[in-house]
Amino acid sequence: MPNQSPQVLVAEEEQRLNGGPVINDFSIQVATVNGSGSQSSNTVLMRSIFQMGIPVSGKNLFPSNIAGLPTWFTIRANRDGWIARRKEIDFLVAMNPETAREDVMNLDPNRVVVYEETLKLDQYRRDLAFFPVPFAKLATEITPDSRLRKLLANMIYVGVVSELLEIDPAETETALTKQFKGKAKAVALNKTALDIGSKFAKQTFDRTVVPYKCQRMNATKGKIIIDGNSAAALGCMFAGVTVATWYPITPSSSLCETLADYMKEYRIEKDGKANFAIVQAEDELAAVGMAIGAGWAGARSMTSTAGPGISLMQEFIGLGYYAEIPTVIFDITRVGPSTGLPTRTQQSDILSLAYASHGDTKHIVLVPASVEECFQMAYDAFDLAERFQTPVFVMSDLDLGMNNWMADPFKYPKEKFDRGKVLSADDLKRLGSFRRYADVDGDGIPYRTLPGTNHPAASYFTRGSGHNENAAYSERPDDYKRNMERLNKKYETARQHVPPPEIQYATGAKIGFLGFGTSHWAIIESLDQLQREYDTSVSYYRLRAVPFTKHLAEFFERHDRVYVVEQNRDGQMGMLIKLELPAELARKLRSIRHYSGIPIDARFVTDALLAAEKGGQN
Amino acid sequence: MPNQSPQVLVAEEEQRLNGGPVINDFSIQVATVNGSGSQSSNTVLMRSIFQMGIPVSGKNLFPSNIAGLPTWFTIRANRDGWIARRKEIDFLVAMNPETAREDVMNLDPNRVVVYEETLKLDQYRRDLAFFPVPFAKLATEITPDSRLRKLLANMIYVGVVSELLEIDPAETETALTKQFKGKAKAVALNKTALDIGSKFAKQTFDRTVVPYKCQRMNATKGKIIIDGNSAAALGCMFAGVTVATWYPITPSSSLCETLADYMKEYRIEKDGKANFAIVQAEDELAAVGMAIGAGWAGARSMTSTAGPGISLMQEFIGLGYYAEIPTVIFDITRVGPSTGLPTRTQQSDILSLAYASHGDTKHIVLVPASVEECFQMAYDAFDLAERFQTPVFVMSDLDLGMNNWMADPFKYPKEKFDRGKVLSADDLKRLGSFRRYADVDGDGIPYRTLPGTNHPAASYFTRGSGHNENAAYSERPDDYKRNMERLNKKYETARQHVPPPEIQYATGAKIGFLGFGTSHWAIIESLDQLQREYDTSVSYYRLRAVPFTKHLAEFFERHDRVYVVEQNRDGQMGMLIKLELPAELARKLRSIRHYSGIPIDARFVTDALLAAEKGGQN
Amino acid sequence: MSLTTQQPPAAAPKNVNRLGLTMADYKGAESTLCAGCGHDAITSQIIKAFYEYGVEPHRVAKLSGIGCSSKTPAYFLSKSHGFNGVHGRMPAIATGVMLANKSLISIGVSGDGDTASIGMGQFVHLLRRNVPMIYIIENNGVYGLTKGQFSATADLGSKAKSGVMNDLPAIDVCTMAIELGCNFVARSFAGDPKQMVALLKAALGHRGTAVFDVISPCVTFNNHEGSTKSYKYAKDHEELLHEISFVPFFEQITVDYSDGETSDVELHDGSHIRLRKTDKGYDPTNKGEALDTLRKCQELNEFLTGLIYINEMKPDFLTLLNMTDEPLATLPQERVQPKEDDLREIMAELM
Amino acid sequence: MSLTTQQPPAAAPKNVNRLGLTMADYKGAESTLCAGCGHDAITSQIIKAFYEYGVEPHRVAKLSGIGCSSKTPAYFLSKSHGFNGVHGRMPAIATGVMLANKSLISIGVSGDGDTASIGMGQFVHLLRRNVPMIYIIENNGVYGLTKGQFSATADLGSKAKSGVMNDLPAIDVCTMAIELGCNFVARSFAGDPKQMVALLKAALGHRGTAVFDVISPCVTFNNHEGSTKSYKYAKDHEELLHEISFVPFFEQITVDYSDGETSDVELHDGSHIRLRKTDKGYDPTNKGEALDTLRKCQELNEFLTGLIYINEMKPDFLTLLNMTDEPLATLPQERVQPKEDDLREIMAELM
Ligand SMILES: Cc1ncc(C[n+]2csc(CCOP(=O)(O)OP(=O)(O)O)c2C)c(N)n1
Ligand SMILES: Cc1ncc(C[n+]2csc(CCOP(=O)(O)OP(=O)(O)O)c2C)c(N)n1
Ligand code: SF4
Ligand code: SF4
Ligand SMILES: [Mg+2]
Ligand SMILES: [Mg+2]
Repeated sequence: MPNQSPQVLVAEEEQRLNGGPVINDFSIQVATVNGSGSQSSNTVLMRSIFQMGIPVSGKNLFPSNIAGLPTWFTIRANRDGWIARRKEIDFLVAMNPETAREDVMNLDPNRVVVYEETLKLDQYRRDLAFFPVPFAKLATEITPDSRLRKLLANMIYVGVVSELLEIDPAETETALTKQFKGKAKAVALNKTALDIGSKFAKQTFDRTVVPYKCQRMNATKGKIIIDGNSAAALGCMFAGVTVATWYPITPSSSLCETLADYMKEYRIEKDGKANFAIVQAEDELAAVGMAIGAGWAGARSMTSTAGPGISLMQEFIGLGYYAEIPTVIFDITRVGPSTGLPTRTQQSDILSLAYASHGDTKHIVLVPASVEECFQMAYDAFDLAERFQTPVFVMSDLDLGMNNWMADPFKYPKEKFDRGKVLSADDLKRLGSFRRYADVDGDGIPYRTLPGTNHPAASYFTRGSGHNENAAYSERPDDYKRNMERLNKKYETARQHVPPPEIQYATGAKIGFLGFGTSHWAIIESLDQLQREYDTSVSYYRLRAVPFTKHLAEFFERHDRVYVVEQNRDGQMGMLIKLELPAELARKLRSIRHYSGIPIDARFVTDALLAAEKGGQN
Repeated sequence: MPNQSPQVLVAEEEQRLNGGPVINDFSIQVATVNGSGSQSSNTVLMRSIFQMGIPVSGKNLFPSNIAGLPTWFTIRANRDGWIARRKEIDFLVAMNPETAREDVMNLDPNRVVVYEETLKLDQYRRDLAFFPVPFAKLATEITPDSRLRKLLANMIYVGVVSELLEIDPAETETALTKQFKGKAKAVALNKTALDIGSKFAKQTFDRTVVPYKCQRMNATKGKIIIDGNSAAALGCMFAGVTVATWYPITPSSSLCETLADYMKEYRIEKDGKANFAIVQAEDELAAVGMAIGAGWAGARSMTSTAGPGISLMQEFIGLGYYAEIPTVIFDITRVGPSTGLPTRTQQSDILSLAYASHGDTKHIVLVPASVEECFQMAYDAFDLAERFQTPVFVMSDLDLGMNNWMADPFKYPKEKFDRGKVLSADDLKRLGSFRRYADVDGDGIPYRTLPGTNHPAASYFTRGSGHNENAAYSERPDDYKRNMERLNKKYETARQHVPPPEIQYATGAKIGFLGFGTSHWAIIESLDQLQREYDTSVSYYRLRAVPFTKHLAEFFERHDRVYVVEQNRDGQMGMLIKLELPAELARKLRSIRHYSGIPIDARFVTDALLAAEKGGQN
Repeated sequence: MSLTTQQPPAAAPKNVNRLGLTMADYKGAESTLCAGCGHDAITSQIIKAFYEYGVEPHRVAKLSGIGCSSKTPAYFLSKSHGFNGVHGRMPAIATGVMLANKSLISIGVSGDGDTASIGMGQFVHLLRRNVPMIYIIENNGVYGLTKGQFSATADLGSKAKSGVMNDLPAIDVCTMAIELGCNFVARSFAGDPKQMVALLKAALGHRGTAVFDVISPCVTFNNHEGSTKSYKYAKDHEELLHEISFVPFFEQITVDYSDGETSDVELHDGSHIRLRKTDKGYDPTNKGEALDTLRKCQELNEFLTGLIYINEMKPDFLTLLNMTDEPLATLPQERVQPKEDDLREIMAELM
Repeated sequence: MSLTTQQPPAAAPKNVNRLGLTMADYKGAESTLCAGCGHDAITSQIIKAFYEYGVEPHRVAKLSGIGCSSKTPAYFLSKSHGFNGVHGRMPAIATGVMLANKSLISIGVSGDGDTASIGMGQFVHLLRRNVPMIYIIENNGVYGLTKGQFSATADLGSKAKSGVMNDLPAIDVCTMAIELGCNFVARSFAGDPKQMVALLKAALGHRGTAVFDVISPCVTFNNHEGSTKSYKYAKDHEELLHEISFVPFFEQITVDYSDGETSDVELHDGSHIRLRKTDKGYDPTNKGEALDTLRKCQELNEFLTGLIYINEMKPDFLTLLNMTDEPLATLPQERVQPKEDDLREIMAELM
């Protein structure tokens, strides 16, 4: 957690602008159209700030199409390390004629606008600082190729913005070189564009008018920038995944695509052969079916999808639960229901995962909040799936999965894999026989053998229909009940093995937040706001897995009201919690919900909490 | 509800046998193998008792295969009208060599066994009344055809049992004639078998040894016997269903199969053409997709399935919810998870239905408890689906759907269909235009037009992705939120339109039962047991739909503890209730769960309640 | 598609069709696809064909799955109802729609991913049933909307932009359709507007599933060198079966068609398709020849365009179901609710 | 199926195979199917073929969907692992199993409902990938387990027990398989044990998906007059392509096979299939001929049995994936977890 800055009495934003330049605390929004190649420019801009040692985050708000529609990329730089979304934009780069007017109208007073000169945006407002730039014209100086010119205009704005924000040109150049690594021609061209931009700005504008400045600090040293899907892919690779099956869907596709890239680099053996298989399936039913087949046969298997895929996988998930087959399923959630808003973020698949499939079923769900946890929980999921012989979900979201996040480098996992209770031919020689679904150890987890095990007692028959402890077909009521009760016990055992919550008890706090996943970043900033602005201490419970651990009740016991913060309409995690807690604790549960598809921000959380606390505290 | 008999002090069962013959209160179990043709015999036997005016129910416990495996058919006759399953068997007909020993061993003392002589079952117990019959030999008297002989042996036991129970032979003959209606040869053959059986019994046995007797009474006059799936099919037909799509699955297949039979009889127009379409789809995804397509185009459409089908339909259900398309989905539930026990009963798809599909979704679920309600709710479901423009579920179960139940004849529905808010070309002429997803009436329900409507303003575009009130594509956060909030409002509106609960407040009762579906029959009998045997008054709330109505909180307010009785492991309806009630009421919720796949019985409910009440009442 | 029997207006004014509608009446919302996308070219030809044929917009149901291609129904015929369903399951929706209202003219637009990957099962069964509709596959060999992964129609050896080679054989939707009994199978190319319009009109005159596979290059993800679904590759490897022209039922057949160079096929609604044979000579009513020709072209990496197979004798699904003539959707209660006596009779049976 | 390379025991004792196992070692639990069900006949031939071939039971994975047919893996090879999954999705499971452990020999048993109705999509894509496995369709034209509804392989005009006629065309899984590039396609009849065993052994010698469509009458729901999948109908309409015999790789080829009356096909594992031509003369390595022959028989309502198509040159899916030789499932941690330095390198890249 970042250091908390000293308490201030009025809303920070207005204050800042009146008291001279704001150092390392601002947000930039680049408004453009997708497919216009601005992605690399934005990355270079973000990286430049990062390299100056300033904490930074980048969020891409993009449409569900391929090219030509409005897209907004927001960079937040914050000296205190707050990297949640911030609603207010300080510095707008208006490149999209279609939205430019609305983009400008939405700004608070005294903000900065860099824009394509011909859009004449200064006609709309008098209370903003306008910086018109003839991007198209400047680009013609570099190349006659019109397609290339469009791309280079993007790098020109990086030059302009860098100059105005006083970003060290050396850092921008480094970032640029990294971005186009190995492509000398692209580096050279883009460097020219960058220089044209900064030169133009230097010659044309008075940069002291811009109240936001970058100053070198030391808060990012040794850190990496990565998106959650890549982090999860690395977690899978280092967990020794051997079979990955998937079907393309936003926002999950990049998980398996990145995995494939890394695996080709690090998991090809000396003889040129792959020690893994990655298969693009024909749909999600096939993807999860393959993962389950592979898990049954002993591979560390996985698949990755989003809401619609989870819906399609329901039947197979029930088979995995009931026949007890390990596999790992990533759900990178987006806005539902149905196709919903496929390129917007939400945490609304919780119920679909926790009780996935018809009949009595309950599942393990890991919920990462950071890219570090995407890595670590992806890794852990394989151990848990094999330990508990069941499908294990990792529930990330679009915001975490597809955006770039700053993080400490991932730690190499040194433990031995937990491959679970698998009996080898040697074990069987010793034991003579085994009963596939018997609860030998009293933890609800049975033993299994893998197909191919060379021992006459190894084989057993797996089915999604009724079976007894010997895996023989059975419709006997007592066999059925015993088995279902053991499955329940297994789930109970899992409570002690899933990642425990992170809890922060604020001294004297009567109220607490409960959050999970990406809501975390808004919550911790809100904690700071509440402390500084309202002198209000709030505890914080960060849930990291379903089923819940014993800590949950304790947290509720120690507070009068617990605000569950989540990004969905129905308060789905709150629902799970209500079901779990005794009623006298459940009554303390309150709900803060943000579900517009835009990442939740701290001010929303703070305001919602204050309103609720004011509204009546029973 | 049947009349409650006078209070008795000790458990009824033992009592009965000591005090002379037990009149009209016993259960018969026929143990046989499936595919052996005993179904007709059992129906004849059940009908004979029914025709004597005695309340009766029949339950078939059959395996998930086609022929040759153990099957038990149980008939319960009860003068007080209790027709739930009763655990104890009074009269066993042991026709299956494979299970005969176990069947006999499971009986309480002093019970009656009719059996194939050669099985020598009298060797196993001394405390039962044994009636050996040479079925095979007797059958040879009728025909040399060995396959036919096997079938006829079944009718011979009907003759034997009728004689021993003193069933009026005229009634048996009537029942037989009805059963083989129109097949004179079959009637004659079976009549011979029946006579041989009763003659043999008369000549060989002293029927006064049998303590169970049938005596004519007047409790079934004017009643019908029907299974829940046929009743639902009739409900659909009288609701004017026009498109029914389905994929075979136990225990739901007979719903659409019966529907097809009835429709061919009553829904073919004078010119020989059908005013309906029934399509066997290639799977459940297609079945529900067709139903949704048809619902969109304006048909009263439906599909029917069981748990695995519900899992497969999840994606389409979310589309139906979000794009607001009416259709009716029957889930005739069976034992899950996965394939589970496909021929056994359970109520375990509740969560899968109530929140079906990824994202924030909530659905209307109707829960019939009786064949009358199967008829009525099937009918109502079409009105509700069109009124609320959303998929509506009817959740029945195997016990209700596939077994024969006594009932009052169904009442003809005289109301006009509620086709919901559909604008015709004339309406549009008047209005000029319409906005597909606008909440004009403040109830959350928008207006729609049907494809084919001949007006230039009629068309709109339906999608599962984000849309605004005009049905135009939109990714705007405000459009999305407004729409989702309207959907929520629609769900709230539905509370006033779904079938309300049936509530029975017992005077002075501090505790209550909450039940639904087939658990009803065990609960009402348990209420009687508790009253008679333990002088305990218990209230009863029979839930008939999700979402819940305002009555729910009231019921919880008026009692200290409410026992939710359900047939699943996880107490799924209790979970829904917990989520709905304020915590101070939710704390009163207790759970009684029966989930072995065998229908729940009154004694189980009574014992569970007593144990819980004893165990600690806070 | 059983179409209106309206007569052509005596002296039709210019720039309107026989219904008096302009081309603008057949347009839709503005496309949000990439500039140059093959799908947009197809959209234009749909607009043109429906305009020229004079289809009543309110009788059309536009259906689709999910993908760039599946978005296009929003871009034509804004006066028709449209339904953009879920990925790969348009056939089920289309079947339901046609059951509910047989008087509609369904046009479905799908992608190769939508049809040949996730949607294969439903596609097969739609064909087996012969549900009356036009089914267009905007075939680019990739998943456009999810950014360029290979689909199941990607050709063996085709190169992705990243350089990765596809090593699985392509599924040929036309072969599949013919094998499954589909009685109208055509293939065209987004770069050949004239052929496309003729075939679309023929599809409108047909009753049954009309499968129309259109090679529709994805300029963003699959139009590079090495791709076998690029504009260039398609142009270079097109194997034209015949010149095709269309004579609608409401126009007099004037030209003499016993001429050896052309042959005529009469469609269900009385329209005519006129085929001017190329040097090959090709009989699209011969199933065996159709399949053989497809196979041979496949082996040569050519792609065949034209009307590949047609059979106007096969009954469609709705005919098989022997449904009443009016749309089921709007039958009045009196017709679909049996009488009180009927219920009484049924109850008596159960007593 | 790449099989063991063990040599045959020098002088094998009677009633044991080359592994020294008896027929009993290949049996399973007692069948619970109806007496006389075609599926039980197939079960017996699987037992026989695996016994005679000398397959090591522990290397076999038995896979299935849901249905009477799908139950049968419980009735053979009880010393092998079995997995009875969900309805219609066995292909996905099989693919996963083979990816996890390429040394396994997968035998899948499905029904016509399981494969051609709900499972069609997965079946098509399994074939497209050419996943190495034996895929048996126990084809009875009905859904046995749900009591006799028509499946998608029910023939046009076939009568149900209730008298209802099927008015949709049958899907021919063999044609489908060949079109989709499957390189081993055979058809047989539950009433012809000899042919079945020979074809099963050939399937064992093949590498790739071996599709084996067996007409397997359902005595309870589809064996009546008017059914086209009854024992009688099948016998009356069988069109035998050739007498077939099998010479396993471990037996000397003794007979001279240049004899004009027979032809020999060498399988992947070195075994041989010997075909004694019937009067027709038929080359199962010719795809066009195979498809034509199937089509012609279809038109005549005959059903073709024998090895319909074979192509031993096509690579299977695992080969295409260029996977390491050992089963992925049991690779040790050291091999599948990159080193600490690798992570450091990756992290450095991201700084
Ligand atoms: C169930 C489901 N899985 C995955 C997706 C993601 N998805 C959207 S479009 C698409 C592929 C579209 O490809 P194609 O049908 O060829 O259309 P194109 O974009 O190429 O025109 C996929 C996989 C989805 N929307 N739904
Ligand atoms: C998802 C799902 N839908 C439906 C069923 C019900 N079901 C079980 S077996 C079967 C059909 C089996 O037919 P087939 O594959 O031909 O096998 P057969 O019994 O004829 O051998 C069906 C529909 C199911 N188990 N799962
Ligand atoms: S991505 Fe490809 S298919 Fe999609 S709109 Fe762009 S060019 Fe067309
Ligand atoms: S129902 Fe038919 S398929 Fe099933 S076991 Fe009986 S005969 Fe075989
Ligand atoms: Mg495509
Ligand atoms: Mg079958």
